[in-house]
Amino acid sequence: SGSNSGGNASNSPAANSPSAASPASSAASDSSQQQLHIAALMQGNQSGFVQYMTSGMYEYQKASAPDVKLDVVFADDDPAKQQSQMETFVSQKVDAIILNPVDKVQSAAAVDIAAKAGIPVITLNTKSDSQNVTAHVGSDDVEAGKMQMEQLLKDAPQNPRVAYVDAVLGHSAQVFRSQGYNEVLAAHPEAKLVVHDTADWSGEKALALVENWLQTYPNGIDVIATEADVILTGVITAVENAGLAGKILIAGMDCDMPVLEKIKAGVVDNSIWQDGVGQGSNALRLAIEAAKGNKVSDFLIPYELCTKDNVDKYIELAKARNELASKYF
Amino acid sequence: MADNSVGVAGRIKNANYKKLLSEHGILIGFVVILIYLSLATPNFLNANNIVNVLRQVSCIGMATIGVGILIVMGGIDLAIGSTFALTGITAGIMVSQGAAGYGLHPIIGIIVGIATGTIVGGISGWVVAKARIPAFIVTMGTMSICRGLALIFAHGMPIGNFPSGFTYIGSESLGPIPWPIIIFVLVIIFGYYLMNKRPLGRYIYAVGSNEDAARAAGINVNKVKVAAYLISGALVGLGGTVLAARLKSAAPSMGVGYELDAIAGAIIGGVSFSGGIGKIRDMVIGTLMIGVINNGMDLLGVEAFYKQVVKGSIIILAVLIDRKRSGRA
Amino acid sequence: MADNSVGVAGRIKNANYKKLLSEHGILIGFVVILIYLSLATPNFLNANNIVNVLRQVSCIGMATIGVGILIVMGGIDLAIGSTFALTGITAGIMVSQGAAGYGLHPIIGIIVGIATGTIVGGISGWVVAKARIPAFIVTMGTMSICRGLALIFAHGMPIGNFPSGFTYIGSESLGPIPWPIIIFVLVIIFGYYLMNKRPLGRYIYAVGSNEDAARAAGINVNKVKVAAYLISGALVGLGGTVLAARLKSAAPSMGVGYELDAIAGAIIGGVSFSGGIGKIRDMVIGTLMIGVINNGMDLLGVEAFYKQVVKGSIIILAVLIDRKRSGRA
Amino acid sequence: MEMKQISKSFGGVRALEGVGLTLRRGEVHALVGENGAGKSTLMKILIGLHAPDHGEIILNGRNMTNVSVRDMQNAGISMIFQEFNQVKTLTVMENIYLGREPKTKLGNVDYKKMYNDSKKLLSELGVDLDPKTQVADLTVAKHQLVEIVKANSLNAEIIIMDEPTSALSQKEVDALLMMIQSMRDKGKSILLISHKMEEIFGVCDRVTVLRDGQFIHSGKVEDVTQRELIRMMVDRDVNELFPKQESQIGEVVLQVKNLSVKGKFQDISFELRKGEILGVAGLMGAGRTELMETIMGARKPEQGEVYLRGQKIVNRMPGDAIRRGIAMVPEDRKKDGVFLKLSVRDNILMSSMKKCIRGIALNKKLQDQYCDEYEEKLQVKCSSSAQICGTLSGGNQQKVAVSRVLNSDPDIIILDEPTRGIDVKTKSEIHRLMSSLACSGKAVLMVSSELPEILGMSDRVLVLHEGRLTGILQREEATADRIMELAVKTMKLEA
Ligand SMILES: Nc1ncnc2c1ncn2[C@@H]1O[C@H](COP(=O)(O)OP(=O)(O)OP(=O)(O)O)[C@@H](O)[C@H]1O
Ligand SMILES: Nc1ncnc2c1ncn2[C@@H]1O[C@H](COP(=O)(O)OP(=O)(O)OP(=O)(O)O)[C@@H](O)[C@H]1O
Ligand SMILES: [Mg+2]
Ligand SMILES: [Mg+2]
Repeated sequence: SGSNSGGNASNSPAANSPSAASPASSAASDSSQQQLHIAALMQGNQSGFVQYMTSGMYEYQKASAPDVKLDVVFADDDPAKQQSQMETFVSQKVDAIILNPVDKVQSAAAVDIAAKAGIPVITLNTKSDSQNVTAHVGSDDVEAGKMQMEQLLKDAPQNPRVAYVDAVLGHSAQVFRSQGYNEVLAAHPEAKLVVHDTADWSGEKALALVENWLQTYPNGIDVIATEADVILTGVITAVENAGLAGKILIAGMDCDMPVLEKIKAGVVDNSIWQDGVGQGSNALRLAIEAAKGNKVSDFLIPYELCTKDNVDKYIELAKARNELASKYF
Repeated sequence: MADNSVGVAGRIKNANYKKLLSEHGILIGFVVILIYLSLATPNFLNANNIVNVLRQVSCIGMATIGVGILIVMGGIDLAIGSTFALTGITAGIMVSQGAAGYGLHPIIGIIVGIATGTIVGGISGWVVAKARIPAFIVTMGTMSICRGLALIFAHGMPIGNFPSGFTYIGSESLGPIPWPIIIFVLVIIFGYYLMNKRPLGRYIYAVGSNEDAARAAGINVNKVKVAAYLISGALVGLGGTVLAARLKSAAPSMGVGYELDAIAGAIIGGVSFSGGIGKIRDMVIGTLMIGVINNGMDLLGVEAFYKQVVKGSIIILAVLIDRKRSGRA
Repeated sequence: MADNSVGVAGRIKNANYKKLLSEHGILIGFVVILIYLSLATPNFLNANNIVNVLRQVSCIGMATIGVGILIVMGGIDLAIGSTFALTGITAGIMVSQGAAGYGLHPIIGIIVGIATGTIVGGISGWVVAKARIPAFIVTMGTMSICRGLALIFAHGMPIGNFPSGFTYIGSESLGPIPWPIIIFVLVIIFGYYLMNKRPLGRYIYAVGSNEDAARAAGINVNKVKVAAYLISGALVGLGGTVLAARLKSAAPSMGVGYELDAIAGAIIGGVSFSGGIGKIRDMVIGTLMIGVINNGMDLLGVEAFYKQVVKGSIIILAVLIDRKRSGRA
Repeated sequence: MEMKQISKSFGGVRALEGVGLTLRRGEVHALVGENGAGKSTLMKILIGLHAPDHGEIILNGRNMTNVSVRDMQNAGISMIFQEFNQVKTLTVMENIYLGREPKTKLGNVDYKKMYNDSKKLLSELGVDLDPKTQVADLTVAKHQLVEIVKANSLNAEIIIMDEPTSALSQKEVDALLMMIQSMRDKGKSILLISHKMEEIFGVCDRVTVLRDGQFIHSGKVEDVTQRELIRMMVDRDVNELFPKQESQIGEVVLQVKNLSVKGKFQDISFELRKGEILGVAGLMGAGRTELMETIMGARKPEQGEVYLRGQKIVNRMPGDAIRRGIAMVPEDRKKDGVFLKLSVRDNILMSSMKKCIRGIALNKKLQDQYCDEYEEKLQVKCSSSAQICGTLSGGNQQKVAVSRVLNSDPDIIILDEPTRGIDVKTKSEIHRLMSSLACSGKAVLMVSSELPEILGMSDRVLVLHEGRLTGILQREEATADRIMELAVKTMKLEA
């Protein structure tokens, strides 16, 4: 497994942060007189993506910061729980906090609690409304929505009729990814939005929803976008069962392995690759820097678009990523 | 169906009417919804859509029969959703041809899925019966445990790559009728036979209605409880397995909130929380009602935000119509 | 606390022991957990962390008292989570200084929040009492309706930008004690007063124990039911408002699954689903127990997926210890 | 069968202490004692429902201590419970055969056989009931009959009957006593728990007396007198005769005019006066209970009016009646009379909570005061007023129900089978209480199936037959014969 993680490290953060390893190893030696304690507050533990980020942190800790004490907790997608966890770790006087916010708006209070106690906060993956964030690591959900929808419209027939499946309504991922969709659709007046609805985070619900859409709009939908690959699995099955695989363009986000295989098979048009492992490792890197009182700034990792043309590369990346994650989960 | 019911409404002042209604319970509310939907949307009453709805309710319907039996006995099962996930995952791991699976014969997958559900049910039942802890707490515990196990077994990742022999029971049809529907019908017949023709079924009613009396009549109450939980667990396991086959994948996050839908199906069908009362037929109608409401709203294109308001109101109204007319109110 | 309990354990063969235990219900399981956690993690028993835990359970604790009262009466409320969201949103809209809000005086926000909960409770109670539909179905309906209304009112977006006068009750302290805790204590006192010192409280027990007998004893059962739902609704509304103040924001997706936590708190505290039995004090202990378990697992750093397994097992075990020792098993 | 040195405690309460009991083949054995003496508990231990703390049970030479209910059934013991243990959501026939359903070859329930067999059983005992009726729809008396049919059908060698006649009217009681005798003649043993002297001295061979959970006496019935027996039970002399005092009968307080409820009773009119005890007699199912419930507002009358002191009143629910000073002790105490899960105190105070408020809260002292007053007056046997009502003995539950009603200070008291299951001592207490209530100017309406009670207590007797008023008798003209004649009126005409 040593070679695996090595391979992974060179695969993901390498492209974006060639300097990742060096400052961290110096961090480890600097802080020898007092062990640094860092807490990572993750939004939930049931989506693969959170696991990738978490694995990235563990991997970084193991490779570059073995002295750092890292506590990871999960908030089950409940902002109140996340705030409680924030309070818990602030009262433990940790040196820095990595916050993977459940919600952009609702995380602000939690950030402020840490700021008030003088603890630096690195937000990870989802931004926070608070002014007091030390630095942000990740990408922009609006961007992901735009990228996916643009690719779909590019591959779609003329005057496409579009549908999309939302994640849980009001969730930051839903709010901003659908904002991205709508911005693209507004810029493409020839595309018509037929219907959109939520399937929460559930493939089963998406399956039933799309089955029902296909009853209502027989031959009336050309494109179905989804805000997550967990949702996409249901859409795939519905489209396949209706014999419309390849005829209706569908897309998701996160590049889950089953979805990548469907991209290769031509059933799915695209998915968005987000470097979770890289986000996680860099968040820990910045957190250690900040804990030592060094100045840190935002670290953005752009999304990558995965289509049939480049899917093999992402299948390799995903394999490595999954193996890494299954080491820790 | 519409005609028939109008006929009934015409005879509203008939003396037998009340009895007819009280015996047919929720049927009236259901028929009202059916009539409304067939008038409101042309796609509702076509054969395709009917098969569609039936297929959508099949898996959860199996769980409804299971939990309905438990509620009749004065029990409950909150672990349905996470048992769905766990059985989907265990069955999936057996058959999956991907890296995460063993690629065993589909039959083994199905057996393992059902067995998993049965074991979970058996454990819940055993604790409920022996330790006399309220079923609500016990199954809240197993709910959490099963979700955790599903995540652990699957390393938090969705599992796909099922062989066609396995997805067959989820996606294929026997003649015009999809397999999930056929399996659901078999479950209904089994439920009816158990509850009405077997002594065990009568004991389940007796325990639910008056546990002391049942004990005094020489019934081994603990044995009845464990048996009911075993049976219910097997049905939930079957539901989870068929669902995985239907989705052609399983995720540890699957089935969140299914317990509520399953319980709702039973309760709308007139099963009483205080135990001892409830018919298999009405549980089926309750299940269909929820399925039809969901389907109907998708067909009507009710807007996402309003959907929940409409759904909630319809459920209350449908039951209201039933109880009002049957003179139970 | 640890000392005391060891003392009790020493006298285990005392004749009064059984009585003591059966009267103190879940306390034993709770104390066992407390002792374990204070030995296992040094940070558990420090004042900061205790305040932390108390603050964390406050909002849901208010709902637990509310739903506990309903369960004693033979009722239930599944709409707690979505009522939290709805009251948070309505209160938030009143006071928010952002584009989505009216920027009214904080007091108005608090009143509107509580009123919203009261109205929701009143409607549920009225339907339950008048139409005699099972509370499970009615509140499942209101659960869906409230969530929809929260989404509609907030246009699907979280609301922030609360004035400090409003967030005061959520974030500030009176001396060393945070306001949410003080409010929770007031709610507990109110609950105790209502259930033990007011005729209405005794009527609630009577209705829960035997509705027919209550009617025959001259109690206006419908009035009691509506009153209980109004009170419970007000407490849930208060909880939702304080939560929004604590989070300094409200989101329509807030509070998902809170009903289960609130109900669990009451049931773990020994409230009986069949009605008529349950003490305010034990509901509080049940609430604290869930809070302590959640907090303890974060402090112990239990691994993510195993956490759920551990949590589920602890809940069952804690109740098991209680019931076994108190001779109820 | 022999039980030796049986002891049993519930929590702190000692229900039985070293009690022994011997039952011989082919005898009817009476088990008597005050309410709460431990009779029901002893029987529950015998059939395996409770495990004894000490002692052993020997059946035909075999030790049968700590075996299951099913084993005891198989060994030939069956029991008719005092608190009806029936599954209300099942039908009569399913209840009769619960736990031992006839089965087809496939192991399915054989409903046809069940129906035919239970029909036969019911008609053998002269019970007019469709086996497919839901038990929930039965009246108290029919419940009791179904229990009896069930016990009889078990073909047991030993049949235990825990106050089987307390809810029956004279006609059924006579039939049951006949049945007991014929069973004895077939060599079966019967253990009969009863508070009624005429039954003990009428059909029983031997008698065992318990007091406060202790064995007092066992011997032939011929060898004791009624007086001695009562003395053994209650440890003092009690006059079983009803101490009816003459009271000042005043103006009409309640007037019922042409009251009808379809299918239950028709066109009933009567007056109730201040200071009067008006007895209501009739056979089981005559509609007495429904009439009382209608006056209370628990049922809606189809036609007719009720006047309270000359003013027309409409009670929409029992709460209205109680506010107007009319209160009732219901017949089915488990269903309508007591809160089994609540404490004795809550039960006694439930109809008069408002009385206990001082300022803004319920006052503990006042609660205790009212509670103690009635606990004492009616001698409720409980460990404390915090004891849960469901753990009281049957008779004591009845006392609690009566206490609750009296505690609401009614002017008009309706008592539906007020002394059902109450021991001789307390029965005479309750009668004394009724008398003194009447003397203090209250009006009492008493439904009873016990003729001696009706005859002893009533100033006037109102007789119902199948929902119709067949006569109102003055105290002087009321005799057992006269009442029975009116109660079975049409039957006589048909005959
Ligand atoms: N489950 C229980 N818990 C506590 N005490 C109990 C329980 N069951 C019975 N007892 C007590 O045991 C005593 C004997 O009760 P039992 O029912 O045997 O009396 P009984 O002789 O049948 O009286 P009755 O004539 O009123 O039916 C009573 O004091 C009663 O309160
Ligand atoms: N819930 C019910 N459902 C159907 N029939 C009922 C119900 N309750 C009572 N009845 C019937 O109504 C009639 C009158 O019953 P009621 O109980 O008033 O008689 P009663 O004179 O009080 O006699 P009892 O001594 O049995 O109390 C009976 O024929 C009885 O079978
Ligand atoms: Mg008894
Ligand atoms: Mg009667």
